[in-house]
Amino acid sequence: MELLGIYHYWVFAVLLMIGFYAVVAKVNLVKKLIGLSLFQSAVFLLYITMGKVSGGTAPIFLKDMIDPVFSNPLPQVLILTAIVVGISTTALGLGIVVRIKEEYGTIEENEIQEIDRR
Amino acid sequence: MTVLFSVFLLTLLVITAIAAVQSRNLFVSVMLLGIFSLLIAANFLLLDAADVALTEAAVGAGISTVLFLGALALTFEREHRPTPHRWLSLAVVFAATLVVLYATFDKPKFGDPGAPVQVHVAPWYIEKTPEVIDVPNIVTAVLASFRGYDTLGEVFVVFTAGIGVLFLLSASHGHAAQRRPDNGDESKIGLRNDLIPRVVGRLLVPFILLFGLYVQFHGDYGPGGGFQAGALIAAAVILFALVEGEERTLEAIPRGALLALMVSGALLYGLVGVAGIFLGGEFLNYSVLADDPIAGQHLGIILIEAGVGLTVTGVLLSIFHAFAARDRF
Amino acid sequence: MQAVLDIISWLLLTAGGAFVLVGGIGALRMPNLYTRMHAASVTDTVGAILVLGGIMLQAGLTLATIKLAAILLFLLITSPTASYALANAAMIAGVKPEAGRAPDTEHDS
Amino acid sequence: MYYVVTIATLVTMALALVRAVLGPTVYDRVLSVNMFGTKTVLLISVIAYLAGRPDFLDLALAYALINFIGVLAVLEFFKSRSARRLQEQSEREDN
Repeated sequence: MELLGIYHYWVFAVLLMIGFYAVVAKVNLVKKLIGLSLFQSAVFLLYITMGKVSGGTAPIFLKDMIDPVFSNPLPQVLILTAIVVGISTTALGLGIVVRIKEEYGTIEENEIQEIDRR
Repeated sequence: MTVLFSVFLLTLLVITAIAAVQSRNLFVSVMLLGIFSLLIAANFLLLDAADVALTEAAVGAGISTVLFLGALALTFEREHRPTPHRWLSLAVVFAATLVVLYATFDKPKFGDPGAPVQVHVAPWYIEKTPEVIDVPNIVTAVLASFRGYDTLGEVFVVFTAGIGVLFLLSASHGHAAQRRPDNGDESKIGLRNDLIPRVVGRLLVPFILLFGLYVQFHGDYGPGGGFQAGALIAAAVILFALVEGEERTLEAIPRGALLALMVSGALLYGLVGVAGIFLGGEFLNYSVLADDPIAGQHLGIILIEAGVGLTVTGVLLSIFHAFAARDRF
Repeated sequence: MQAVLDIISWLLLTAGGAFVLVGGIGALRMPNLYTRMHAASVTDTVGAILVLGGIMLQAGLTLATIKLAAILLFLLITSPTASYALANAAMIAGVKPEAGRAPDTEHDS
Repeated sequence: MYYVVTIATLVTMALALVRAVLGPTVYDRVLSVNMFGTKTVLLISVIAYLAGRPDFLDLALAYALINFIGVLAVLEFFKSRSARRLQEQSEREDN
């Protein structure tokens, strides 16, 4: 049971590093952004995992609840806003990529560097 | 048993992520990202985060796919080159993974009610919400009232990102790209002339809008709120744009109206805060907005959520139109 | 009465689960795109009807039942439309419905 | 009894994921994304009752309404792309 619980954290670690790999190793800029959103999601997962209380339920009062145990609402608030902020910033990144493509004709990092060196 | 389901979903999540990064075809990555979003939303639900799952549903199921596809339509569909220094990067990443995995052993036990996160401020929020704010959804109470400053900041970040995209993509086209002229061939074959999806899409739009409004105003009582509603309403308009075409969407909601939505949402949020000051309270203290502090809180939360919803709708739609106007996809 | 309802709902849920599973196996094992699509889309609809129907019987006459009915309605509208649009797009792109193996012309291009 | 459906749905999701990873054509992948969406709706409805929280059904409703958009966007994209290719071909032949 304890190991099953820690599995959540392991998945967080692995997802984080998959995203990290895409950001550092891939040369394609769109792929980097995909990696960045995986990285973001890993962090979201960590926060929500930490907020879980065993035997708890979603922090919304229903009429017929007696002495409910709630999971932590605070991480949920932070992540809820972060998801929408995440998509807006990803869109900003995509906008930059589109402009780069229009100016350089490529979205591969090393090709852009070659063009810059000329 | 639920933990086992969760473990299964998490394993699928890792497989999806690896496949998304490993594929050289960017479409495949984007589609796998869609599956990733579905899986992580189910996981959030299993971890008791209904509001977060709803947000992920509203954003991940439609809007993020559409934005990535829009960007792909304007750039390339494939990675041109294999990853350079692949083994070096893998080694570095592997070492970093080991470090993070080592760190997880010091984390508090999963679901432990005595963990530092659970005993700091959360019990206070849970205890005080029925007394001070009296809305059933504690997440909404914390989001809109207790931590209104945070949310104000987030709304302005979203606003700024929207402005940034508009600046980037409404710049005059570089020499490399020219807007493809509308030609008969393309419009004949697109979704706009495919009767069944078109009819069904048009049928669904009002229901999604209605559901968006329900999520907006039911946010105090169940999962929902301005962020989710904004994303849902934006998704409805994007669906309309897919089946009816860009021009008709812009006729219905012109760009100026979208800008007005963006600005008025952020302004509404700020003004509610300032109104608190003028009525003798602090910035973003809603208790003074009405004679009864609890009624004031309710009024404040509804106004704030409306502001959030307006801004999010405006920003997401402006971003969508900015990408779509670059080139039809 | 409650026991009868429970048994019916149990049967519906199990049948729904079976259909869903069969659809999944079909989508994985069938030889080409159109057969896979057939397996997935038909069982999608039946599975959704059975599972949501089973839950509805459990829920009784509450707001939840209306929500479930709405979910079912929208699934019944959107899921076949998506399948139709998908098949149509594949046809236009030139994936031919042949018996046997799928043509290997359009690998992810 | 909800467990039977949940497990069946989860296994189906795994199968659909395998199909999405294997391909071979993009349409197979779109098909599995679509399947995944429907399965998620069912899974969420069942989990809502498993957890005794009928208010979670809002989420399933959101997915039932919105899933469609992703699939349509992808298909629209492919259609206009193949149209563009046809047109480029015919232009090349004209020249």
